Amino acid sequence: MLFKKADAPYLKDYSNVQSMMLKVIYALIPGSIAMFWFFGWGVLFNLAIAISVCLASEAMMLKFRRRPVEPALKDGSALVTACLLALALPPLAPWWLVAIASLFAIVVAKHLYGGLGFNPFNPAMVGYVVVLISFPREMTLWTPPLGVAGGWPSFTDAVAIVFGSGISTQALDAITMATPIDILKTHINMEHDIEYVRTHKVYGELFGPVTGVGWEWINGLYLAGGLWLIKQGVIDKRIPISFIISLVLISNFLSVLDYASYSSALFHTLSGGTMLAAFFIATDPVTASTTPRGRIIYGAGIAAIAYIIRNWGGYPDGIAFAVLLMNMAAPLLDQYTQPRTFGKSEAKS
Amino acid sequence: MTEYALILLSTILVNNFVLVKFLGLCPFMGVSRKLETAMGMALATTFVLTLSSVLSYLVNHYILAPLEIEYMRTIMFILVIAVVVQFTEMVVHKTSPLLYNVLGIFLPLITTNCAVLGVALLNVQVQNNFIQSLFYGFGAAVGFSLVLILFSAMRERIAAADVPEIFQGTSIALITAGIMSLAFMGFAGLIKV
Amino acid sequence: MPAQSIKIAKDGLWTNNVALVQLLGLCPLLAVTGSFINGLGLGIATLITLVVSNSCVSIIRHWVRPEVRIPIFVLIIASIVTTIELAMNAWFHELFLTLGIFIPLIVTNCSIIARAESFASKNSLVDSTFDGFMMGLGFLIVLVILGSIREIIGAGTLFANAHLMFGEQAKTMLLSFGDNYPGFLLAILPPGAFIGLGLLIALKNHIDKKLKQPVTSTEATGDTPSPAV
Amino acid sequence: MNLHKQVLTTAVLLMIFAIIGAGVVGFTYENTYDRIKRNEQLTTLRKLNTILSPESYDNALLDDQITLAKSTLLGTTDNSSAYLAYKNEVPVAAVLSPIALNGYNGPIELLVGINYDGTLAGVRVTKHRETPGLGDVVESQRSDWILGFTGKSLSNPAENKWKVKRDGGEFDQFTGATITPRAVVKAVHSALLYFKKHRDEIFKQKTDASPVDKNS
Amino acid sequence: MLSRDKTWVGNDNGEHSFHGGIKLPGHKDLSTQSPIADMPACDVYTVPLNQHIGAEGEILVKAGDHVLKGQMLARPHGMVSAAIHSPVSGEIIEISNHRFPHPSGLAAPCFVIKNDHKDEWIERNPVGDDYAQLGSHELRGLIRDAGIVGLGGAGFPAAVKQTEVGITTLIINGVECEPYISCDDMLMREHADEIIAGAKIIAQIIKAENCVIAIEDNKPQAIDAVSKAINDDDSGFIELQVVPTIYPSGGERQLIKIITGMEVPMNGLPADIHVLCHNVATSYAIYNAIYHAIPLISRIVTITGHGVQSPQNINTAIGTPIKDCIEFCGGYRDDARALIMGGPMMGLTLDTDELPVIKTSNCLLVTTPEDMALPASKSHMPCIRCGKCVDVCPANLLPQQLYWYSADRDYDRAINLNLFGCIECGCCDYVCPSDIPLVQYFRHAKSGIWEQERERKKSDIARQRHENRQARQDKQKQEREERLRKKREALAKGKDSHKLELDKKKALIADALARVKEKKAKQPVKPKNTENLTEEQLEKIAEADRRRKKLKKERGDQDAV
Amino acid sequence: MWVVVITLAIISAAFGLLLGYSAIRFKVEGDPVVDQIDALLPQTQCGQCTYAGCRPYAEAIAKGEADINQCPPGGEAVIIALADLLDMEVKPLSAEHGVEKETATVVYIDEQTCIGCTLCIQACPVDAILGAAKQMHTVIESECTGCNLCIPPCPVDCIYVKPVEPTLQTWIWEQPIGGFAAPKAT
Ligand SMILES: Cc1cc2nc3c(=O)[nH]c(=O)nc-3n(C[C@H](O)[C@H](O)[C@H](O)COP(=O)(O)O)c2cc1C
Ligand SMILES: Cc1cc2nc3c(=O)[nH]c(=O)nc-3n(C[C@H](O)[C@H](O)[C@H](O)COP(=O)(O)O)c2cc1C
Ligand SMILES: Cc1cc2nc3c(=O)[nH]c(=O)nc-3n(C[C@H](O)[C@H](O)[C@H](O)COP(=O)(O)O)c2cc1C
Ligand SMILES: Cc1cc2nc3c(=O)[nH]c(=O)nc-3n(C[C@H](O)[C@H](O)[C@H](O)CO)c2cc1C
Ligand code: SF4
Ligand code: SF4
Ligand code: SF4
Ligand code: SF4
Ligand code: FES
Repeated sequence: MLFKKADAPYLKDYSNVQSMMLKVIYALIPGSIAMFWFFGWGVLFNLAIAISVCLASEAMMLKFRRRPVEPALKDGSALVTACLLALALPPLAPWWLVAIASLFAIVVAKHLYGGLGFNPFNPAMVGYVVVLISFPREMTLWTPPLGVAGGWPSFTDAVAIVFGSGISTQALDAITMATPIDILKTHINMEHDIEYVRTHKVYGELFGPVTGVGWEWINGLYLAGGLWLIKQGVIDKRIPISFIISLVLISNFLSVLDYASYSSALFHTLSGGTMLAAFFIATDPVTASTTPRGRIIYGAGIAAIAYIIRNWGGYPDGIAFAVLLMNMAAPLLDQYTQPRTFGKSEAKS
Repeated sequence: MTEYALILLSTILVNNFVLVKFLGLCPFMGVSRKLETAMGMALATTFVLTLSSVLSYLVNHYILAPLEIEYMRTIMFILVIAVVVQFTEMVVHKTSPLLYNVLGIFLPLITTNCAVLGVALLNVQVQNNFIQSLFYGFGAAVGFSLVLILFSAMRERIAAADVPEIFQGTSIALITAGIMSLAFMGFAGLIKV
Repeated sequence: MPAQSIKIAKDGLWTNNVALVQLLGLCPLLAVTGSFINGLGLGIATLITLVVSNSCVSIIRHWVRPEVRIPIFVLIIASIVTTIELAMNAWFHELFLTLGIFIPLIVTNCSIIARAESFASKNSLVDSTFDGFMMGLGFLIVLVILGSIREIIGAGTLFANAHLMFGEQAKTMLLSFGDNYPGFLLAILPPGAFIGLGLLIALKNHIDKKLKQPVTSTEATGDTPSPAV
Repeated sequence: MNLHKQVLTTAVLLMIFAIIGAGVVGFTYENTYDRIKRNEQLTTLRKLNTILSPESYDNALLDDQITLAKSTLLGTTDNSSAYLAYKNEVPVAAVLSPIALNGYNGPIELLVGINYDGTLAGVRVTKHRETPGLGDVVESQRSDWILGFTGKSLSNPAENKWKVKRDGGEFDQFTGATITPRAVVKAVHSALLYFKKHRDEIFKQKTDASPVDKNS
Repeated sequence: MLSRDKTWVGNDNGEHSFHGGIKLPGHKDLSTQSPIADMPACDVYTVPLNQHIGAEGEILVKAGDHVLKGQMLARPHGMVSAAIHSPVSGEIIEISNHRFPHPSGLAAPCFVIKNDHKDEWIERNPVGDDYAQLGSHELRGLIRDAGIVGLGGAGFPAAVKQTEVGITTLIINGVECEPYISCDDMLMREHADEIIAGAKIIAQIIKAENCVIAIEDNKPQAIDAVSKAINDDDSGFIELQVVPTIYPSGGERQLIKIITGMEVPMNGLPADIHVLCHNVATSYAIYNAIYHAIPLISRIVTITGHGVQSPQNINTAIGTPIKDCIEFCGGYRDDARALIMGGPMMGLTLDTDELPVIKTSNCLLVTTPEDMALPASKSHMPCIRCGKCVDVCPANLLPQQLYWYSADRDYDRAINLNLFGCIECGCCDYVCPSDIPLVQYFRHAKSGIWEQERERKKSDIARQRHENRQARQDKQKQEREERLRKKREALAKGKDSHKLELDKKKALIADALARVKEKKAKQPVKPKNTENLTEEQLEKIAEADRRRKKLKKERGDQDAV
Repeated sequence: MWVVVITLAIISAAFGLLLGYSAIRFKVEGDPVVDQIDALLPQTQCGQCTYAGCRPYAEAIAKGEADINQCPPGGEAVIIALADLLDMEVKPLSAEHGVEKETATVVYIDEQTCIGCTLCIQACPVDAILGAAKQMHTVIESECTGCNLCIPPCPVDCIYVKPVEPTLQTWIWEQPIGGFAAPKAT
């Protein structure tokens, strides 16, 4: 008989942080395969670079902070950050850009705040935004998806673009293209309507029946992964649901008002990073609001801001900014959306 | 109507005084440790900022311009602001100790908030009329209050975080402000004027 | 006397540095430090203002009444700044253009009125003037360091536009770090300013910590706890 | 009585400092006034001289400033100003200030110098909000792209080549940023059209050119 | 009051009428295979004086006294307090500090009684069915004198809860939601009639209009027994309500919500909404007190877990060593790891089994790794703010926020987040993926807040005393000055006597000092109360001594100069 | 130039009158901050802060003459509370004023040695010692703040320090470790 001492309760359920993070990775797999299918080798390069830099910098920071390295590396949070960052970056981004974004994500956004659990801002999105504002040119290096304008570059070309600098502007111009959301916005700001873009001889090819070629697949698969995560109890359903519903409501309202210059709700939900954001990024538990009502507002807020920036702002897809802006609001939301405690009258203290 | 809405949108988000225009940073850093105090500061600043925006318009329009002594702008504005602030403080202190408890200690600090002089000078620079000045000042104040309150809520959370020792305190607060300003860059280009 | 001066100097340059410790005067500090030369220009302007305002306030310290103390200080500072502004516009016009709105805003640079209030209004003329100089110098150094760092990282150059201050021959001072440097824009944009200053402060904390470590350990061994009397 | 005295001292105190402050500032102002005026003019002139070489004209450019009414070709919604250059009283060139409306982040303000014969003397961007690092390559400090306009005219290149390469024209675009150059090219082209249409009017205005209020 | 029609159906969707809660594996079969066994008498019993919430009782006996079974050893002292009785006849060996099952592990006064194995009862006068003739006040007095405290866990004196303040509903709590524990289950199976009788007594005391016995749906035999007893009972105002198995539906507040749909105010008591809740064992104990005049000297304890050879429920006297109880159940198995008093969710690990069973010991759980893995190390991962804890918290709190501020000792904020609404059920802890001992943080924060409160009170008193003293001194000073002035005046006339007196005084003091020194030299002063000090504390005292010496030397030097 | 001087003179004179008048009209006395500060201090009255007691120290803080980190009995908790009240940065206890006690202490008087000189009574700031002249003295433990001021005056050295033992009522649950792996700098 040992007479071990411990603190009640002694029963624990099976969940742990590591398995949550791993499940997030599993759920990302179908969507990322689709991305690879449509956008080519660059996606894999991004993943490889981001993962290695993220893990290395995580280990380095833990060492500097004199914290145990192994358990923290094993928890898988840096891996999730790396994957999400890599999937958000354009497939032909040069290697150093991916590395800088990863470094910022892990070193500044995560570890300066104390590592897992303490960071107020979504690390992956901080990394993304830092390179977006610093290197806007490189951030537009999206390849046309499979089946459009010659599709994605060959392996050797991709290596040349990502790892070397030896490619001319002309050649680069030939194999890169903006994303559909971006193109639509810029043209609508030039007072062209959606129809014009969709039938345009250069850009028209990029569009499928609903949204950009390939994007509906990618988003659909992320959606599937996300639903699985909800089922597994890894993410809370409130954020994605309020995010998607708000986005649909806003975009539907405007597109009904002015069909010619506002895309349909379906376009918005299946374009760009919508589903990735809804299920994987906005749901980052550490940086989101944690109260039930707070989460609903949080999701809706991201949708609204993302939509505004997508349509009228200066940057292509507003999701990263929207996430960071709502991260900013999360502590305040938590403070003011405290649920009514059992036995307390509704009046706020 | 849209004009005023745009002024508000622009001053609150797109050209946020604190995060984009770099005005009013000292109180932003100095009184954001606690949410309650930040709210007091926000309230006080909103009052003074709006008032001084309007007053500076009047001073500029009815004293400086007719006498052609625009180069005295800074001196006149700051004098008016200092006096208004001092006066408000005294009145509040006497008449409403409760309000003074909330606002009092911040009022003197506001004289040296460059957002206040900044808004007065910018008003003249962009040639706002009276109503525009009012909105401009108010919008700037709301923008200031918004980020101040958000920032202080974040700082309260970060205060309990396991921040590496050398980054504790103002250092991590500045970095947080940096990331906030990064996020606010997302609003850039919303208003194409 | 020298002890007092040393303390003032140490305070201004390090222990109580306006920018790194008191966190005052942040607006110009962050807004104009996109390059070395901007930082230097504003630093000098602030330094001059601080010295002059501190001495003026010290001179008149016995005459002001509490209810008009702030308006009078502000008036003095504003006059000085406007004078400097006019002078700068006349003799360093281009620099004046780049520093823009921040010259008149020196008036509300909180560090100046803070120094007037907390030091100059309580100390002798000599001390106050020296304090103004040291505080200003501390501020200037931070401005210059931050400006240089941001310029190097953000644009890959150093001393760009030096001619604005030092005349045409200064164009040769320009250092450039590789023509292909893509420019890390973050550093010259607003977020970079905040983060840069945050890192500088962390660096200062680090140095302080390093400096303190051996000191405290000797203290601990050398000093017995004082009796509880 | 004592109270009255206290109030009065306060007032007098503040007044004394105000007088001293105002005196110093007023004095400085009066002694720097001329220098500052000259500085400001020099600044404008220097900018114009990057477009028109100082040898090519002999009039006081700043004095020959005229006001143009708003025009869609110039992209202006209000009066804009233009400077006229003469050599030996013969018109040499005009510098217009058109606005390119379709910039990525808003209007781009330009200075376009056009020789009397309709060729471009030079183009500069004076104000824009394009994305740093992307659209801002149109600034002369950032790249030479804008210098490429010098010498071009309505017929050189041909009308249908006044476009960026991506649209089948002759002007380079930048990778990832086609909007900005497209807007600039379009604005310069329109300015040439405007000049062609209004050239004679412009140069006629010289005589009744009204001095322009600096502050407006 | 009672929402009878709202018979609340729990289903697998986790739908239930209070927020949160978790489903736990029951493990109750382990100890329900055999009927309740009687624990044989042992030789020595240790009965702690303080086994309940409230003040310690007033001791009535002294060491060496002979006591009878059921004799009162301590009587309630003050409003909230409980009597203690001797579980056996025998001799009080000592009344001294001993450890007993308490989270602090501190020792507290206990009666140590040597059993004379005669089993001599003190004289008893059972009331029996005549209780119906007694008034509430008398009945409460009987219950109070029987030392009955709540047996559901908290040990709050039952009589205090039963004050008549317009209570309309009595709830008898047979839910027993914690895994492993089965004492209430077995009690209901075997003594349903007595429980009903007890409930009727309570109902009479508080003049209740309704009485509900609540049982979780995982105890079919208990349900059968109780419903049979209810049918047999002719009063007809007692009803049975089966509630779904969800932890912690047995918590008073949660159960009241389930049954009545009302919420007990956070800072209030069930009485505020006209409800009283008692555990079935409390009801049984009250029955015994009224019908048989048996005070609370024994209780049913579940001995269970895979770490004990033959798990079962035993009826054992208060004060029985736990070790003996375990031995009675066949002793430990080899892979036993921990001994828990109470259930796996709210129980307390004991670091020895040489402690007595007390009134609130409902269960002794001996775990093996098969039952549960106690954390290997004390460290845990940081909170990732996943919000799982929010979803399960039956008090609808934000455990993650409470944790954040409790860990940072930002007590004001924790209080604002209603830290004191936490019932320490452990649901949040159970689901937390980072394995944070949340409840422990909350307990620490709560006791820290109380500590702060005590300190504040203490400092207020100190301030008051200091101010009083100063006022007094000021007054004295004035008086002294007055006197001095007078004296001076007198002195001016003729001075001598005063000085003489002073010299005399000095001499006296010197004398005393010399005497003391002499004494000291002979036998160094032995400081008292310095046993049991830790090294550190000793070191501190020694340091203070040193300091004092040094100081004195300095002073001496000064004097010499 | 004269325009400027005159305008400014007029305006500032007007402002001066306004402020001068309101300074009298809206005069306020008293400072509630001192009470608030005093309420946070431990009231040990030990004087380690170099002031004559807690209240004088509170007054000094309110005036900005004393720093908030000079009270060793209050230790970190008081510093944090003061920083919170005054919106200042938390700083470590100033070493020159002493160190924070790890456990609370009180004193007791060795009854055999005490000669009843009353010197300790005079030293105790909170009247925690009972006894009359020439009789044995006792410390009322519940009132003793542990300031140790009574120790030096005792001529026969019979006052000793002892730690306050926790009881079932005053005992505190242990704080778990982990998560916040490095305890926050004090
Ligand atoms: C952050 C960001 C900023 C941009 N800024 C500009 C800009 O200032 N000017 C511009 O022409 N295009 C800018 N673009 C690019 C446009 O969105 C669009 O991709 C491009 O102009 C279309 O050009 P393409 O036809 O070469 O694909 C920006 C893109 C991003 C992602
Ligand atoms: C400090 C304290 C005071 C209480 N005071 C009363 C009271 O005055 N009246 C009452 O009926 N119950 C009182 N109770 C009893 C509670 O309502 C509750 O029944 C008891 O704590 C057992 O509940 P538990 O096991 O769920 O914790 C009190 C309990 C505590 C802990
Ligand atoms: C989380 C929690 C679970 C509880 N579970 C039970 C239970 O299953 N059965 C029970 O009788 N009391 C349980 N209690 C105690 C009750 O809240 C309450 O104190 C008791 O029923 C009052 O009866 P008593 O005064 O007779 O002890 C629980 C308390 C808490 C806080
Ligand atoms: C559901 C889920 C979503 C996550 N989303 C993100 C994310 O968007 N960005 C990121 O950097 N890390 C994400 N993480 C990983 C981890 O929570 C994150 O790195 C923390 O913010 C680090 O403290 C996610 C983890 C989970 C479980
Ligand atoms: S369950 Fe644990 S990790 Fe999740 S929010 Fe709650 S305390 Fe944090
Ligand atoms: S222990 Fe407290 S906080 Fe945790 S679930 Fe239970 S009531 Fe909620
Ligand atoms: S040190 Fe603290 S306890 Fe002692 S007198 Fe000063 S304030 Fe009071
Ligand atoms: S008895 Fe001694 S230690 Fe206790 S309060 Fe009085 S003087 Fe201080
Ligand atoms: S410099 Fe202090 S507020 Fe701007």
